[in-house]
Amino acid sequence: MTLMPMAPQAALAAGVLGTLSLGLMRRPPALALRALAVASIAGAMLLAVGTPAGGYASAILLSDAKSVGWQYLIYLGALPLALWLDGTDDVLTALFLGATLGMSLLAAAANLPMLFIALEFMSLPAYLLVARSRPGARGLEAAIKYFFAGGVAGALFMLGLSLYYADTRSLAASAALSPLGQAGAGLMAAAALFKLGAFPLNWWLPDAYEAAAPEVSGFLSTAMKSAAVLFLMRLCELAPEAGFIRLLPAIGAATALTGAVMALRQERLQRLFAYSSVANAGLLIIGVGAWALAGRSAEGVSALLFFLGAYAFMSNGTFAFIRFSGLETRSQLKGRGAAVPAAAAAFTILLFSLGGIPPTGGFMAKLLLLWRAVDAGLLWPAAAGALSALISLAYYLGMVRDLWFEKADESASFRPAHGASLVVACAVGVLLLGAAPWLMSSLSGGLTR
Amino acid sequence: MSLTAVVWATTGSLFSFGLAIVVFRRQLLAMLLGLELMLAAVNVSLVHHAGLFDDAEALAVVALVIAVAAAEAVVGLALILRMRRGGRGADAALLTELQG
Amino acid sequence: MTAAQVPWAAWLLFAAPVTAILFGFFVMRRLKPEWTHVPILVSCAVVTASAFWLAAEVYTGHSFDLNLFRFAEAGTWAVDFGLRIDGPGVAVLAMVSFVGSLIHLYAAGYMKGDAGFSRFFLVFHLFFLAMIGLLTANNFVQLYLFWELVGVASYLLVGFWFHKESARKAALKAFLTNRVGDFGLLLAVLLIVLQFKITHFHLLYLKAASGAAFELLPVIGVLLVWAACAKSAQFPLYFWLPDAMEGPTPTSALMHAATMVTAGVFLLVRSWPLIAAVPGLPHLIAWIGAFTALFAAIIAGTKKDLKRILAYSTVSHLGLMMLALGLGQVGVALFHLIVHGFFKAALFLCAGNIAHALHQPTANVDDVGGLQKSMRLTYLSFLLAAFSLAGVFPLGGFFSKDAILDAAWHHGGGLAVMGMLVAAGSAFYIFRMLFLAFYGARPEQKRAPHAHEAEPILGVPVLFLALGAAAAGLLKGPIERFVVMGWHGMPSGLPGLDVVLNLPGEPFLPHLNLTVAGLGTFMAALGALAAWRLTMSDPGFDWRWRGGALEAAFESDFGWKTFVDGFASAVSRLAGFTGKVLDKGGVDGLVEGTSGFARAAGAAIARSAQGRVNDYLWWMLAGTALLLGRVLR
Amino acid sequence: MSHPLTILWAAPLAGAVVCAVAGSRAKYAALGFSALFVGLIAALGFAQGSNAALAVVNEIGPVWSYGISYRLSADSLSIGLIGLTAFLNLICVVASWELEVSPWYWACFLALASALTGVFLARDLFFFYVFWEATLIPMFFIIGLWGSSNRLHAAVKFFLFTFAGSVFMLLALLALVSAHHRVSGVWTWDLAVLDASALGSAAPLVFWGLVLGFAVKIPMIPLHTWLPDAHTEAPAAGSVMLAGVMLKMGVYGLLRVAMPLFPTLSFDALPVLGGLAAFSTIYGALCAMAQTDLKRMIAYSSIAHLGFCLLGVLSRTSQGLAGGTLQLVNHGLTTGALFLMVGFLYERSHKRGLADFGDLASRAPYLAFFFGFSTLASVGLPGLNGFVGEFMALSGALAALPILAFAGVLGVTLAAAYALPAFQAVFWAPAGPGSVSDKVTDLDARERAVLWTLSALMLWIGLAPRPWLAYFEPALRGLVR
Repeated sequence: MTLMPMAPQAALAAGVLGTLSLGLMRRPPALALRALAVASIAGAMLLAVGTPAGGYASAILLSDAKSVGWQYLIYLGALPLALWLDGTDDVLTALFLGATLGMSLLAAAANLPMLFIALEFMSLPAYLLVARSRPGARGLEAAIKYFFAGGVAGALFMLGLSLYYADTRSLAASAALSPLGQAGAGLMAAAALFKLGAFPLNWWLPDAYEAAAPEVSGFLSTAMKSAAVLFLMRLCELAPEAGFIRLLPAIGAATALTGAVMALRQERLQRLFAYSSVANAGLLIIGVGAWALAGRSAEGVSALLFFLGAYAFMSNGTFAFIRFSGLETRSQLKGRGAAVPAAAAAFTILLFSLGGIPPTGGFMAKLLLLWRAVDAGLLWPAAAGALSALISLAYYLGMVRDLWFEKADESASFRPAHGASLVVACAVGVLLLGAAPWLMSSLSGGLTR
Repeated sequence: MSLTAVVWATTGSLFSFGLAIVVFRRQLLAMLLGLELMLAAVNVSLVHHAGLFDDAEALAVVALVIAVAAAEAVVGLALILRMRRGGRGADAALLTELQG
Repeated sequence: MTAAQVPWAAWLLFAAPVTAILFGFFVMRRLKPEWTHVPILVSCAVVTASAFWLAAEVYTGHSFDLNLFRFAEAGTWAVDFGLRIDGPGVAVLAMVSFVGSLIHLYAAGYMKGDAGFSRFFLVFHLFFLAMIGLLTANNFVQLYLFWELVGVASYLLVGFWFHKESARKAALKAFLTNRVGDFGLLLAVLLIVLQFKITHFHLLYLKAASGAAFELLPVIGVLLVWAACAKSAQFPLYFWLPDAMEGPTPTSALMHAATMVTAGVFLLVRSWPLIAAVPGLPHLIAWIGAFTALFAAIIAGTKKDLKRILAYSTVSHLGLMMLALGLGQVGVALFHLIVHGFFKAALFLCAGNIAHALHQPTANVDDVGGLQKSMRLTYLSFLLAAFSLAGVFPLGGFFSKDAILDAAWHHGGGLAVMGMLVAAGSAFYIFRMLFLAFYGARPEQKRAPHAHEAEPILGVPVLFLALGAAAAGLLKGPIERFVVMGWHGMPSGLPGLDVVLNLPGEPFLPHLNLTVAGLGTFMAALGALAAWRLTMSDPGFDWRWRGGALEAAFESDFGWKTFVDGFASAVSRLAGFTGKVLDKGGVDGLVEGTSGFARAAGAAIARSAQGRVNDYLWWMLAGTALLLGRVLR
Repeated sequence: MSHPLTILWAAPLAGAVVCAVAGSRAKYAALGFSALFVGLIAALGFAQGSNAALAVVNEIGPVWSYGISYRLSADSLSIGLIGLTAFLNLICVVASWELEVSPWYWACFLALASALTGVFLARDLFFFYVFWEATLIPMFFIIGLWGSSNRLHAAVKFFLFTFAGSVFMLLALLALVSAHHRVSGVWTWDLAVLDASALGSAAPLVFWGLVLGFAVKIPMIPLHTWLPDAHTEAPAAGSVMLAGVMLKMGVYGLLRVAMPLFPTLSFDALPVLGGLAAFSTIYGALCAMAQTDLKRMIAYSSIAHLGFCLLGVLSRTSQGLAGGTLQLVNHGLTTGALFLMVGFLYERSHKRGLADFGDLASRAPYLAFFFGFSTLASVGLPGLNGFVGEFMALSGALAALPILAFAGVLGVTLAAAYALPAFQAVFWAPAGPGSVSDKVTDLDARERAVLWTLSALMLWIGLAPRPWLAYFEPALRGLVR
């Protein structure tokens, strides 16, 4: 029997409502809240597995292979945060589930207005999530910056949509585009690039990721980034003739290089990983460009999917380590390897993977992405991506060096909290993805054939 | 001038005016108004073209945009109020602790 | 001819020294280091016997040249090692083994009580083995192998007393100069392999004799001469030999007089057919030889240290051999090489005895005097060897030097005059040394301690050598026959070789020519008279010119030594520059710079937005505008 | 054994895991596994030597996704280099027996040996690249954790420098695979199947991308500045493996990947690559002359020696290839011995400067003998292994491009100019005021045994190189022009 098409989204909506209703109680039971959060995410994941690819299509919503694949990514990115939430703040849980719902709606969006709605549906809770996740004024400041930047981006999108509509009469796919339509498509692309964190529209991102709690940053850098990538891909599908597509490799290259260079000079860990996520966004933009320019082949999709899957493990893993170890700056990292060997070893594997060192998943991800770029003839952007990986390796290796080779200063207090197992799980995930070619073929013809 | 040209003129001017407020004003509240102004400008153009192309779906979009603008205003006000309650006033220039 | 037919003596030549060295190193050095010399002296005896036996074989026409095993091979490129026992080789081998054994015996006495006694003998015998290998090699690569081994042995022996700063400097200078020469030999061997595809001497002779034109041959010839000049201390690269006197006297006697330095001449003898095929090259060798002979003879006459006088004398006599070779007289050159080996070794050992008697590593002209009566035996040996060097009639030196002067005379022109001057010069410096060391008490020398005669183990070898030097003239006949055996009657085991070869180079020594002999003896007498005049009859003269500009000129070999030191310091400055400035600063700076550049770029971008919301939004606007601009174009 | 080659690289890896968990008995496990590894490679080598049919042992696994297939093969070149890896690994384990180090020290060395074996066995370019990068991780930790004073900077610089080269190599491989797919419609990374004609005009770009990756590893002159830092800061055994085998990966890459794929391009590149190689022999020697640190001097001498290997290999003549390949092994033995002895000196005195020692010849005669022996071998004294490789490499270079050989021979001459003064400063010159010579005791039995084996091999290759050359010959036959 075919499940209701929007079952995963429905599960999440139920989760949001459940959380809010639990909040009505004088002392909302923490355990129940936690269980509800995890259940709704897990439920959505299972339901997504059940929905047949291409099983449903309407003017507004559709469920094709990409939407199912991206839902996996979104829920995979969201799961760690669900596990971290300790159920004390019901509003935070509701905001989190709301944002996840927005993203999964975006995955299912068919036409441009639905894309805009889903974009806002996931952004608004995100602003509050950033503001509320950690006590102190920094969260608020970051949220405000994020809010106004998001607002402008939303406005640009709508302006673009109106121009696009005026030119093509359609709110969805279109063939030829006059300059007016091209301008419209360009503006819409700007909104997508803003969400992804492309240079120079990404100033909000480091502040947001630094101010938010590490696990929230993890969620934003994985789930939301995947949604943003799909948002850009949908745009490319709906407006294949748009002029901005041929600019994507250049934008991606610039983003990758600036992200890496900026991360090189960071002392605070969360801000460093924020810029690292910008660098990876740059690679993704090159990937989307390569996919769009090479006739939107299935291999392009599988490369992007693999990259985002590996990045979900890596980013969530690194932010989980920060949350677990409570370390905030690189100098605090010095010599801490011996104190927490298992977590530190897992963190080292994640860092090697982020740097693109074989035999990790990160290496396979970068290899597949650069492969698509080279195959699409984008030699110079691929070289820029490779250079950005090289620069990024400088600070990843620097952290490994701080972790293991330096002497720890005993004066600073170091009380790691719980959650090391999550870091180790992510590291294992990354290693498994490293053996992807063998895994894929033995699973005989997975999605990425 | 044809009606469409007039519509484009108003939309363009309203939008750029809103954008100017957001980018150059330091008052957070004013910036919030700027945002709403930009979305309103877009509605003008959408309504006109919906009528021109006799397409009800575009009108539905206008309604949705208004709803989204409202939601945005709610979140924006919530944040700005938290700022003022924190005693730091609603001046964008103060928000420079996060940088680099 | 197959490997089985090789006479056992040839195997013994190598087997004896190798076993002696290994036995010495692994057994004697641990058990009884002071007896290390016993197995080595036995091996010397065996080698000398084998050498003489092989000489007899060759004398009766049984010389051979045979490939023993394939050293290295890659596709068509191959290098074989083998043995070549022929006239010139075995003649020099006989001299080397005989003189070498005597010097080994002498060294047993001379080095007794030295801390590194066993180390000395092991390296000394390693040199002996290397020299045997060099003389019996049948191709250029094998010769190069032993050529370098000889260089290393000389480095270890000159630097034997390594606690002395001067010995270390001299050893390094000797080795590096030899390396400069080996640059030429290595390149020559490589070019030979490139040009001819083979390296066997005899097959190369065939190719050279075939008269075909080989465009690389001139380059190969010049490089071989360059290598010979380094090893045999000829003009441009001779300066290492006088400093090599820092080594113990047996080393100076064996290596830097009789054997090693003759390797350069032997190389030219071995590659003579190739060199003769290059027009003008022999003439160049002749002029280098003549100039070096005269140049060194003059300087020898001014030196203060006994061993330095003999060192410059060796340089001079090697020049004479080169002169003879240059004039095509291969036989004469070989004959002088052998005779020189005898009398120069004898002179060195006498100098060693004197120094040993004065309990100093080396004797200075100022310290010695009037030893005639106190060291009778050494005086007698010195007298015989000195007269032989000066070319006094019945002694060996007369015949070999006369032959050279005869060849030079017949060539006429500058070479003839220089030949005569060298005759005078060599008589001058050897008689000056004789008078200063053995006759009359110089007023300034009185403070010299009482010298006593050396004990028999030091005296007897010297005497034998001196007698050898005296009787060397008799070897004239056999040497000619050996040289002939080297070229013409040559049954061989080499593949594809059956024709008997007529190679260039005059094997026979010129007959006695009264005018030349008379003129030569007259010049020698003139030299001796001058020495008498300047040392005995006018005692203060020898020291009058010291300290002046003249002495500075003589000390620095007319400025050549300062030039060489300048060149050496230039190379080390270049190295310093490359190492420090170019590599550390330049290339590494560039690398470290790139990380600095990345950080600077990051800082620049960071400055562009100091966290203000408005700047963020402004940047977004600019970005979107840029995007639209590019999209609409 | 169904998968001989897999076991070859898996055994040391298993050993690494065992050592990591073996705690106090880690070094015995390391010794056991190293000996096992030597046994395995020796068995395969002899089996291959004796039976011509086994000239190339192949092991082809299934084709996985993205055209990647698990494909290993071992011809005599691979077996030779793996033999060198195994032998030097065993030497390193024995040489660092007395060090008090964590179990991870032994684990890193075995992991390094396993990754290196992988590089020499891989015939699928994907696995070649994965093993190529994987070698960096253990060496990074070896330098970082057990290096000397300035190890932090050196470890990161080493990793980044090599990664920079290999990242562009990866792009070149990707371009090659994509071009092949565009022409034949098949995704494959198999070295035998791929051919570079599909690249057309992009061929030079791809070729130079590959060469860049290999040149950093060899190292060629402008890309060499990581070497002195890495060698100076690495522990003794680390330097032995780094100089002994890791530098050879670059030349092996040229021989196995770049030259077969781009035969014409690699020969046309001779003036540039050969020129750099010849220049490096002189440049390395000059820089070595200027050093005051013993280990840095030996590091620069490695640059000069690898210059000869390159000269021989690039000349594409039979003697050049044979000489260059043999020089790879020779350099491993000679420089390995030198680094070991400097390590022994450092263990005893924690000093490496030339001025820190003096008069060691009388204090440590055995050390003096072996150091002198290895120095002469590295200077290229005929009769020892250095000469054979250099002579044949120069002979090959002369046949290909004479000017290279002239520079090479000048390089040989300069070699003595830095090696002997250093030897004299440490062993012959009297002990200076600040010297630590009194701390230097002579070699013990273990150290002497290690050096005797290395010296015996140097003498054997020096006097009778023919069997060694004959062993490598079948693998190089295809590359001769």
